[in-house]
Amino acid sequence: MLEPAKRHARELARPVFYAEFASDTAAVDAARRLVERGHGVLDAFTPRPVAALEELVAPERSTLNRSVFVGGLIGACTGLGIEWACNAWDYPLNVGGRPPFALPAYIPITFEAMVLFASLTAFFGFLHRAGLPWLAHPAFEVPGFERASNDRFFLLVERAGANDEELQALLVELGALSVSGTPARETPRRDPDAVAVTPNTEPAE
Amino acid sequence: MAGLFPPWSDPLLRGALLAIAGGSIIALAVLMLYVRTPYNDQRAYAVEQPVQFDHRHHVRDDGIDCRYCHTTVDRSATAGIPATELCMGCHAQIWNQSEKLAPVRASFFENAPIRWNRVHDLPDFVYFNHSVHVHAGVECAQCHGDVASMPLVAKVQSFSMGFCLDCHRNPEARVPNYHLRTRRVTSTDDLLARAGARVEDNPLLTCSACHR
Amino acid sequence: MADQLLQIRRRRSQEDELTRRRFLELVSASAALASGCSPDRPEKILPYTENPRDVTPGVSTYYATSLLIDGFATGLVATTREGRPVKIEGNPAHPASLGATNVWHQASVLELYDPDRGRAVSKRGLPATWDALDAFLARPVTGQGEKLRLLLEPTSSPLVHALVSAVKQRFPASKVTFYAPTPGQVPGAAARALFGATLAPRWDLSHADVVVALDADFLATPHDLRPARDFATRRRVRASDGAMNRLYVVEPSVSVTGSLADVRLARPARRVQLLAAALLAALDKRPDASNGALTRLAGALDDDERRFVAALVKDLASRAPGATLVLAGERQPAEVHVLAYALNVALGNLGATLSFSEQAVPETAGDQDLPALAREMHAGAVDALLVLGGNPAYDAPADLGWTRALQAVPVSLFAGLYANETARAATWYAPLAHPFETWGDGRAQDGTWSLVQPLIRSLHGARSVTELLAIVAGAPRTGDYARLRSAFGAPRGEVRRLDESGAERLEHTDPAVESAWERLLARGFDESTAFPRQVPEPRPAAVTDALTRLAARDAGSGLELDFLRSPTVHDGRFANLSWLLELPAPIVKLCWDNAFFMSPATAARLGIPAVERSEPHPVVEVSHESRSVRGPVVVLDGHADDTVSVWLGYGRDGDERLAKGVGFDAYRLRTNDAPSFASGASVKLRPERYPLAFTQLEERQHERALALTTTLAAYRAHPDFTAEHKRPLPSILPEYRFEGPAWAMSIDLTICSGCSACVVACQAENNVLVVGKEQVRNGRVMHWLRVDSYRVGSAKSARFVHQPMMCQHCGDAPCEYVCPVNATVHSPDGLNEMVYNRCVGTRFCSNNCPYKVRRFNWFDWSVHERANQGSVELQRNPEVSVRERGVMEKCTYCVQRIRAAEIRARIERREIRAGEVTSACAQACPTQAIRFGSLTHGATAMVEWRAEPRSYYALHETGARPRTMYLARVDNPNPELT
Amino acid sequence: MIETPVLVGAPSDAELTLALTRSVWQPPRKAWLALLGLSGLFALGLFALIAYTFSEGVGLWGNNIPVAWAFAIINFVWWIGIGHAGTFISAVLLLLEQSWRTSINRFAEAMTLFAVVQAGIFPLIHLGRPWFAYWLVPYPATMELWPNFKSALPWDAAAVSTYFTVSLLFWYLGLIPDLAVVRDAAPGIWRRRIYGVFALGWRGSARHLRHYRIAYGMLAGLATPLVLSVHSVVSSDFAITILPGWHSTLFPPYFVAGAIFSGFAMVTTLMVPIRRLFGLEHVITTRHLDNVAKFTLLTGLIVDFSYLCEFYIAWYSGEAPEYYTFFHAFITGPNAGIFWTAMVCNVLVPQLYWFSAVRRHPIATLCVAILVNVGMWSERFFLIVISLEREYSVSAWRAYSPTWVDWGIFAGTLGFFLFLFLLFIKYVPFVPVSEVKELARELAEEGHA
Repeated sequence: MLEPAKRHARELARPVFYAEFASDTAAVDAARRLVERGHGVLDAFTPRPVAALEELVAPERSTLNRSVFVGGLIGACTGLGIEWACNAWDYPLNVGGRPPFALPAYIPITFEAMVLFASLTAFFGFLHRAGLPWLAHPAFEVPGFERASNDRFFLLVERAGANDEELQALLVELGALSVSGTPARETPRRDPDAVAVTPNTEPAE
Repeated sequence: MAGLFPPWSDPLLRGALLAIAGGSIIALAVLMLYVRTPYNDQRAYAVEQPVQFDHRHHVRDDGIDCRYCHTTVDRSATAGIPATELCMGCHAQIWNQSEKLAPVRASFFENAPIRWNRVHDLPDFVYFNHSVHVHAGVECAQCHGDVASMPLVAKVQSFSMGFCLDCHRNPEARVPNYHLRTRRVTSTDDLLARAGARVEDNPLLTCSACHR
Repeated sequence: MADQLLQIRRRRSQEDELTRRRFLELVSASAALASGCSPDRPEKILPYTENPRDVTPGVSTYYATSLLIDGFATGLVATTREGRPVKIEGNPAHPASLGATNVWHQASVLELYDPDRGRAVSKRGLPATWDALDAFLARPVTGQGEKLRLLLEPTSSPLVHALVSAVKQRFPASKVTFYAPTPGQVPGAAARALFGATLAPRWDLSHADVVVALDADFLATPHDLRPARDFATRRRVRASDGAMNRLYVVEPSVSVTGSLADVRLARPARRVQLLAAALLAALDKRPDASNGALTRLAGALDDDERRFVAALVKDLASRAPGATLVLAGERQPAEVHVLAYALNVALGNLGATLSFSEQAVPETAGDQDLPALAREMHAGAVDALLVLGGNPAYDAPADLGWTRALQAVPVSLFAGLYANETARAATWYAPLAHPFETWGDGRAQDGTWSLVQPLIRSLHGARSVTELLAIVAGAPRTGDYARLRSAFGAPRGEVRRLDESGAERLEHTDPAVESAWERLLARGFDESTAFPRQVPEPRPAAVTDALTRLAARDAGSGLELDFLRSPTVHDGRFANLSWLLELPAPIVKLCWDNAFFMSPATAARLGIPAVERSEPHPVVEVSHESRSVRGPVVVLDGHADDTVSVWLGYGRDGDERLAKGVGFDAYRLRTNDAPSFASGASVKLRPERYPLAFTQLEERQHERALALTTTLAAYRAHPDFTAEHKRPLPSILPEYRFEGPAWAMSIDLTICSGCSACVVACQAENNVLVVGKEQVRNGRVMHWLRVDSYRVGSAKSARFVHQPMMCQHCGDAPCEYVCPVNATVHSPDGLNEMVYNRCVGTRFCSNNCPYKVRRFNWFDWSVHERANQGSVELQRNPEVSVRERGVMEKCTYCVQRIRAAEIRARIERREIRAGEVTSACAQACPTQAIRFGSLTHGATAMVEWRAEPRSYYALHETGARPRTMYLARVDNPNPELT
Repeated sequence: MIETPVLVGAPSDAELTLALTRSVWQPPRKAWLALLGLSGLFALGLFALIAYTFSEGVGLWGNNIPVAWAFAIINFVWWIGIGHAGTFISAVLLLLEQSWRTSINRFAEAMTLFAVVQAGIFPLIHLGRPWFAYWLVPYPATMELWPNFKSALPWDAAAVSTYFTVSLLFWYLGLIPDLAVVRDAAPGIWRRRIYGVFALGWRGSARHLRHYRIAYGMLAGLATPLVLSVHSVVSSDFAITILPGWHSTLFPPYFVAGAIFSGFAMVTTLMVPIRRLFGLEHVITTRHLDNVAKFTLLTGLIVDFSYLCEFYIAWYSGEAPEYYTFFHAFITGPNAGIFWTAMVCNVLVPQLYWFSAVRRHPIATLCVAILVNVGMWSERFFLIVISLEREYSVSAWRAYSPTWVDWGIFAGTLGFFLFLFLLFIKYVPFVPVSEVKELARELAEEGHA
């Protein structure tokens, strides 16, 4: 429970390249060409959402909205259940001549419980699916990665392990400002022979 | 930049969040459980008294009935603690030299009451009436436990509202042939026969039965 | 100098006490917090060492006793718990009470526990011992007592009169004076003049179809219970065709009787004699022998009065003889009473609704009156003055210079409940025992001999008046019980002998006497001792003599100043009782202060600005014969013009902490020759303003269905005028099926006089605390029951309808469904229960209650308000919890009485009987306007009243389905005068 | 008429990052520190007065019988009302894809949170016995007693706590990407670690964004009905009663409109000074002022229409108590001056917003906004207090006047709100960086296309 979920282990296991691009259009073209070449573009790290990259990287629809609906349903039932149990089942009192189970009076709290449970499901559902909080993710060790939230666009390209140099050259050719790869992290310790390519200077334009 | 966070920061953060969330829930649960334990409502906690009055000796060995000392249990709200003269009724003759009974003699001759410590103490806003319970057929032991075998009197029941409601909700279950004993020629007669959980079916559950 | 010392020491001890107690509270509170939830010290149980004979812990014991106010005894039944009296009720069998009590009887139990009562004998301000006082009393003067004077309060107690005559035997030359500021009985001189003997009138209001009250507030005097009950039986109109009496009232101010009047004429008190004369002129056919005095008096009427007299005469004449009654108030001079008696004779009432009997409080008992005594004291003819009870230094007429006179007396003793103003001027002060701590006796107004039985040993070791008199008379120190017992036994042939030690030993010659005595103690009074009714022969000459005297006397002109007994603190003796100080006075709803009352016209003429009741009121300086008093002004619609009325009994300056500084002292304006009303007063507006505390700020009903009124004619025309106020309302709520008793209340507004005895009874029964003037002004008064007085009719003919308003215990209660924690729910037997220990104090229930009958503990009143602290806590009713701060409270239909009856019934395996349970207010009501009971008890009045056509629910449109039902007020105005 | 753009100039991502997050790590400005100190003082005053009320009792306030509710409930309704505009802007306008909302939605949402904090204080301190407030929660007690869910107060408790939770989640979710920006761009290792922890390791991954967009949209979707329900529940505190002046079915929509009306006014009250203080005129342009003003006017007109309805219903009902409350108590009764203040500030003043010159002028909108909030506070005052003063039972009529403790606590909450808001403005990027970048990119494409 304390470690990020096991299913992210698969992501950690694969050897990858982090390719840094200056603009979103460059990143999108590179990603398309890579996919055409059959290379796996696993993920993209961008300062602002880029619709095209999202289509490329994660086409399948998210199941979050379904779980939120279920959460809301559970909330509504819990809310109404509590009200019924307290006022109509355990100690039914005559309050103002109103019947112990007064549905119209129980609607507001049922609605509030539905919204509360749905919202909690949405928020924690997202965190769960995104595997957050994950502070010590390997991506942060990539030099220059802090610009991913500023103005640089990163692509996560899968390395087949055999023709790494050729892939690296292709990335540079597609406009990558820097390519740095981290071998599969079998063990949590740092990999000494991470290949570091010296980042070049400011972008051309 | 070398990673902002060392590898152990994730388990630390998740552990901290878990501790906060889980801890608060557990704390609440512990509090609610503690309230129901004898430590909170002084059950099974023998109360020291100024005079070592031993119920075992008086009730079990000598066979004195409860109402000999607690005289007003059948006609007043309080059961009544005996006046010193009642003790002196016997202890003027027997055990009249005993050191243990010095406070009783002192109280009788100086006309100063013996300062007993209350064991069964309901909150002041609860108006419990002994006489109606005794007449309804509730045994002394059901609430006070087997006092006959207690060296020093201690609370056996929690005397929480829940304890009272258990019996008031279903008097038939606690008091054998309750309805025969309280058979009345009144219109609420059949009411008590099928006393349910709803207040309008069971006048024993209404608040002003005990709170005024 | 000494008494200032005493004052300072006493005041400093009080202040220390407060700060010490506050400090202890904080220490204990913090200690409890610090110790967390360790089992706190176990509570102690202190049983008896020997069981007292008739005390069962947890069960009330009832004693029959009686209380003397203005000298007249009213039979009471006192509830005591574990030996301490907690509640006073009326004695249903006693002729003067018939089960009812008034505000002073209910508050007397608080007076018993008043922490400010005198506790120790003191001489010239320094503590002294009872033995030193006994030594002085045994020999107050040498010789035959030429220089010995006694001053007592008028009393009907045969024991006191016996002891006074014993003192007179020992000191033949001494003189006794009886004085009370407001005598409370009709002057005997009138009967003496007309019939030759000092007789007291005996009214039978239950047979009077027309009652004419000439400045007579017979519904609100300390012994009003019997007249109120009789008047009400005749007033209640049963079915729509039933008969009903008609009340004419002439009065200066707005009184309780005036508010019930069908025809009301507001006139200065001095004009009453003119009206009486005019009535006599019209009704008495015999030739006028007063050479024109009658015509001169009768001619001085203005046209309103002339129309009033004409209509009244026609009404009186149309009635059968013996079916009417004309009353003159005790404030009127003797001559007016002669005229009143003459009128009754002319109307044939003598022997029917009016008869006479011996005076229970003998006026002629005293040797001299107060002015004569004062003259002797000024002249230095008095060496020793014994003042037993009363408070002459405060309430003696201002022109007697009583305090200076008292200082001229070398040695004087004052014995009283409180170390009041007279105590400060006297040499000796001796604390008197409260009536509930002494044996004694008294006579009701009809002469019934009633016993005063002690309910508790004297709290401060004080003594009774009879014990002090016994010492002065040199009688054997056998104690009041023995004296009473021997007074009872002597006529029955018992022989009493003193044994060697001086104690009296009874020789019971007849065990029957002992059992008769026991029965008397159980009943509290002896019916056979009532005075026989006499029908004396009137002497016409007296009438003409009275007329000539009245015509000769100058009726006085200019502004009239009326001194009225306060409806709450009486003549000042009850001024230290927090319940009475905070009791909203009938009609005016003013508490904690008195004020000058005047009519809007008079106020405008004197240039006094009209203000809302919530704003500070203008202050005036009223002067009369070189004396002047400052006080706030309250303008009252319906008050007589050219008249300023004021309540006596305020502005006290004794040691009573609550009474000090409350209101202003009107006695300073009162002279001996005009004790009731004086003319020629002058009023000057002062610049400053004075805040007054009213509990009701708005007098009109603004077309809301609260207190419905109608006239007898309209009621007969269409009886079901209240049908829309009780029709079944459509409701989506299911009908709750209740079984068993269904508690409810019916209140007849026709016979509710607004006297507020119910309010004090409720306060005594349910531990309702007092909040103080500041909080009353903030709208935080705590009475569970308020008597709303709404003004009906035009400004000119202002009449008031009184509506006792308490929790209505609604079936579909608006307060219940809004409470977030279920602190107020409905019981199967129809009660809206208020569970104090569950309430968190959101106050939503009070907002949603259309009747606004819920009260909130804004502070912890027992700590916040000084009047709730000290030994008054002994008065608390153990059956009712004292509410904590932040908790809502309201009328519970005296649920503790209902549950006690239910427990008794359940033990005895029977249903609760009809009439077994009554609420404190219904029990106290003098006119039995409030009836309480269960809807299942069909035969009770409470249920029968609800079937009457004029019954209705207040604010029925809100759909709350209240359980209290009101009966609309029916007036019986004279058709000619409307 | 040229439409003032939502974003002036076409700043690059880097410029935007720097512009929008610079304020977080720059040393605090003197003006900010002074304001923080002052509002902190007021907040301390608030807590002191609350402790004083707890120790002595609610009697310290001006409440009496019949006016058992006064300042505490007025302030509660006023504060929760102000909160609703924040959610309205960030949730409802998100669903309506109003691009102009981007730059002001975060601080509006923050305003909601802090307003709800102030509102949440009052239901607790106005209790007679606040130490038993937990009885409103259905917990298994040894007394086996439960709260009464037919009353509006447990609804309030549920609604306000749910509203606070949902707003917090919605606000925090939107904030995570920007915290990541600060984590990466801010100087100082410890500052970055703190922001890093709160950013939960966000790295702008496209995979996460897919879930993120749905979560954010879902929360917005839930917050919208929640806004309507919370203030309807708050209005039900009065609507479920039988009091003339309270028990009309119009209350829920009337209160929601009033809430959003006073909420937008508070947004303007905060937006204008921030814009000037932090020099963000190019991000929060006059177009925002204009749109907020338009919404204020719209909701203002709804409120005015509600007044009309209330008076018409009172007249039409023909019931004496109803008629008296509306046509006598409100207009001429005690405290009637406050009714007229409300009428002027809620009916007349917003009409100024018909003129675009006024809508675009910052100082003008600020003044109108402040007056609107004064008007809405007065409206809650006359609705609650004057209705209670002149109610069914005539003999219980009594005027109400607040005590210094009442005013002290109200001023205290204003101070405490400002204190929290200032902390937020300083230590959290109050304009959503990623959304502004996205907006800048869209505008750039429109410009070129």
